[in-house]
Amino acid sequence: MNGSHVVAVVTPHEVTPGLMDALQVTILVLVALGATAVVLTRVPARQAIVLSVYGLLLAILFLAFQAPDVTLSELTVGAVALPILLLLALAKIRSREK
Amino acid sequence: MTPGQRRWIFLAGMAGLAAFYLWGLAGLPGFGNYPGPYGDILNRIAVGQTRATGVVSAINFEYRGFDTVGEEFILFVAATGVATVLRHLRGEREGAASDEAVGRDLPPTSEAVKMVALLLTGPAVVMGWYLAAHAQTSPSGGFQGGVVLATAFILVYLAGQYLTFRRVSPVDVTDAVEALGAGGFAAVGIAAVAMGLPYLTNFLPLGTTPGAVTSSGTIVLISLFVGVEVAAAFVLIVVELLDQTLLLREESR
Amino acid sequence: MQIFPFVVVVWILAVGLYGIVTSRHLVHLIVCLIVVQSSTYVLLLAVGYKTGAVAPYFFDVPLHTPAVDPVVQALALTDVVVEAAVSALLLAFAIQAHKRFGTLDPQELAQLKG
Amino acid sequence: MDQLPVLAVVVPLLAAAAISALSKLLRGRRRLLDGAAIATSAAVTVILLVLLSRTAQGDVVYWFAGFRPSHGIAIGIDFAAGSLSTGLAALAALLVTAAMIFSWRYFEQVATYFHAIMLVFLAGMAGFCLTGDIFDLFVWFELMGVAAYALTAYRPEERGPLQGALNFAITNSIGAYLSLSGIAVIYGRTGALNMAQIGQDIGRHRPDGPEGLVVVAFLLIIAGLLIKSAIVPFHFWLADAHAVAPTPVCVLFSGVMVELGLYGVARVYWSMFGQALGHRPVITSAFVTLGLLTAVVGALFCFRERHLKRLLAFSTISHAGMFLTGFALLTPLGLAGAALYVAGHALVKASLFLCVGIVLHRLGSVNETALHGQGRRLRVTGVVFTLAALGLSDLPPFATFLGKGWIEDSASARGLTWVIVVVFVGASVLIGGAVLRVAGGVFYGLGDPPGEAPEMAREASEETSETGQGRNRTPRSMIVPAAVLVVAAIGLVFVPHLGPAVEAGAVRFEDQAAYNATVLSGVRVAHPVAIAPAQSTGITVADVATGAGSTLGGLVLAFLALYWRRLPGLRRGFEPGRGLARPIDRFQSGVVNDYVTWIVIGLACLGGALAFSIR
Repeated sequence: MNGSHVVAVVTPHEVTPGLMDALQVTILVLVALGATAVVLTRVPARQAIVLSVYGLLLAILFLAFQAPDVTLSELTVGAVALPILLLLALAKIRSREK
Repeated sequence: MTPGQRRWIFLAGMAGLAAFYLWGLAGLPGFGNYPGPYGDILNRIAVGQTRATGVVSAINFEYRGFDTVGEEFILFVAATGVATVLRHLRGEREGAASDEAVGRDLPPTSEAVKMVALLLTGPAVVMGWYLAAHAQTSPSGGFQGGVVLATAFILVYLAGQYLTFRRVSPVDVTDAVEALGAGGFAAVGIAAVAMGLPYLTNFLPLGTTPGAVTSSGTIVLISLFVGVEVAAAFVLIVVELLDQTLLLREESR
Repeated sequence: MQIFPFVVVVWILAVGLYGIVTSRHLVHLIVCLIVVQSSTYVLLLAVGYKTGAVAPYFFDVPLHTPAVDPVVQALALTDVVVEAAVSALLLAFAIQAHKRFGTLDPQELAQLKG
Repeated sequence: MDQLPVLAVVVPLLAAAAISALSKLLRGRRRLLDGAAIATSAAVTVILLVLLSRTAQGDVVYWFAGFRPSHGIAIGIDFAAGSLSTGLAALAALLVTAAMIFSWRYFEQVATYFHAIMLVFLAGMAGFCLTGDIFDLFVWFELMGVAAYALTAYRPEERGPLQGALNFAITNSIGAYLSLSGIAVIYGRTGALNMAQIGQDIGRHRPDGPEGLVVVAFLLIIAGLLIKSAIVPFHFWLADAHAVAPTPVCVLFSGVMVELGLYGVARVYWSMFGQALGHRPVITSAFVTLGLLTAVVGALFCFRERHLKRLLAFSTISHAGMFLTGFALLTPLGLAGAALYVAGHALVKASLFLCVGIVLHRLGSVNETALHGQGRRLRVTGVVFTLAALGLSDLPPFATFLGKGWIEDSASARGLTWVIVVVFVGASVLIGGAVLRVAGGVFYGLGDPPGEAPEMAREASEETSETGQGRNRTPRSMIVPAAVLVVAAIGLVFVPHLGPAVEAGAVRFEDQAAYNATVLSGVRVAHPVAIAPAQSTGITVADVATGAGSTLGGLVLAFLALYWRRLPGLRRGFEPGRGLARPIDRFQSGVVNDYVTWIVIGLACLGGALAFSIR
């Protein structure tokens, strides 16, 4: 899993500029929709899952912005660690509600 | 304000703020036209100066290393804050007998989950360490490595090996390790001061081959310290969040 | 394409703030705060992007290949750590508030204050 | 090579890590670690004072890892320690030391974490003051913030409301993200993060005025700082946070943290945006308006309050407005006055909070009504509190009167003398009236207990002691710091050459060209150019008169408040300040959603005003 392979996948030498543009626009639209979905999901436990998907979308966007480093940390933090923390916190809260 | 009033007042204000913000953003050179010079200069000189092929890591751990010192302590202080808030909570709860039944009905972890989690532990440790040790070459570094390393510990928990978990990460030791990770980074910087150099100067030999594992002097060292700090901080936070459940599960066995 | 990413940035900020203002649950509110912060990552990476440039890694591409700005990426990394730290701390506060008052609705909490 | 700037930040960080690592090992010897923490903070104070003595000839610039700028382009992070920034950092270190000495006996079962977090907080404040890099500023700002959130919620025996900490953390985090957005915007335009370099880049002459982008970046960056400095309408979190935070922590929140936010505004303006925005009159009018509004609102709420910690918090808001006014005049004397006022205010306000801490320690309450006459036993505390209260109402020779006097003198340069003098004196009379009323009522049992606002009584009675109940005497470690701080507030005025030195520091702070040359080319500019003609820093009759007048007004007001019901010929049912109860409930609702709404509204209005008048 050497990160530089990840880079190679999207180096512009292999992707034509027009395709890159279209890719970025698509992901940007998805990210905007994802953010809206996260906010509008009012049930916290479900929201944690939507947040995880949003983190994934952001990670893809950052890859398209040529930022593999940030992609990796967004994946580990935004898509995995934060949703886990949220679910743990919710579990703790719910255990008390019973 | 009632929620309804608040919503409309907010929407009016936000419309103004958004227009104002966009007016400013329209003055940027436009997407895809980063004007430089900061990033371009670093892209040009970083590899030669630091022997690191990953410029982002070179910035995080060298050119703007002092930001990272602050960032590590943000994590340190947040983990400490979580620990104080939640430990205090636990102290209060110990007296409350009525709460004790809470964790009993937690479903036991299924065997399959235990199996998968255990199988993943090894790779997670290896990968976390790898990421932390390769800051200078690839898109990785102490931060990402630390989080992955922390997940290894969490996997142990998922496997239901609570006693192992206790042994692997007694909270007291995690505290100390976290402090050492954050302090170690700051201390690497101080070592330069002791030699009469500016703080955080890269005083170790850089090696000759850009991108080799032992290249880039203090970058690797700092990255490892960051990895330790981040892993410990995350484990600490998760343990504090889990602890109540864990104690109860242990009792119900 | 010149301004579109920045429109998305403003949208994410506005949506996140809307969520905070209308939130009736502290955990939901904290997640909206995460959304607000995510607008800063997108902004940072968008201002440092160069069309047709590679990622700032010179492991397998020759030096002097045009690369995107590495500085904003370093800043975004710092930002991600800050996000994780602040969210964890806020969640701990929320748990404690719930323990004390049995509710996570900001309005009910304020009423309890008196 | 001068290593002092970096030591001021790294020493407390290392000490915090060491204390945290050793805390389990030395569990039985808690005092050892407490002592080490106090020693560290005292050492940082000394380091910063030595550094301060070296800044008279220009900023001490420090480049991390030795990456000096070449051809005016910075590739590393710098610290640029000027007189005002170092002085403020030294003040922060002094207050941290005092607060930690105070808490020696204050917390019964304090874990060492308290000291570790306090030291990190100190490091964050020092880094924030000294840095010359805008993103680094954000990092220390966040560190300061996170440490402050953790300290607010730190309260072993707390039973009171916790949402003060949540409101504080949420509003300030939003502010920090707005600041970061502003930093990204200006970076996208200039490709630089060093403040001097950015200032030079955007400051190049443009015939049609500054770009919209510059105005937007300026407002976004200062948004977080204005929220931190509790300027109306971004101030709501402050009183809530003060009501929850342990008293020694309140000392730091009121004494320096709020002021650091304003320092940040001044720093960002004078090293980045000043030239580009061209020091237009609209800047002065916009920020003077905000400042005076804040001064009035804070003072009114302060007078109405019965909860002692919230009362002092509202007085801080009012003072923050006055400091902002001093900065907004854009004159050397105005800034110098604000700086001296900050120092004097920090000393007396810290002393007041420490006295309230003693009251809470001994009497177990912070409710003015419940405490009426209860403080008679605390004779020394009563004297210190009264002295500090007089200092807060700007009685000469406390440093506060001189700082305020300079701002008022300087207002003539902008033709605002009357407005500013009237508002300043009015605010000081209200604040002085409130604290002197407390002094007379609580410590000397004068007059009648103030009328009870029921909702406040409930809240204040929930406030239980942070320490064990029923103490019979005040420990010396509590009263000595309070007394020393009050004496220091008087002593400050008698420091030789104080006026010229502070004004010289302000002139240097406001000379953007000299700052650029010092940071980017390493040139020491011996004679910085004043932005406006320097004015006299002597003590004028007017300074003494307004200061003494404020105190006199405060005394009269306090007397009226205490003896209101015994005065003949007045409407019995009427209580002064009762009319404020509804607006307080309406605005200070404690609902974080409201606070965020106000932030958005405030920013939209400020943005609109700047956009339409500058472009």
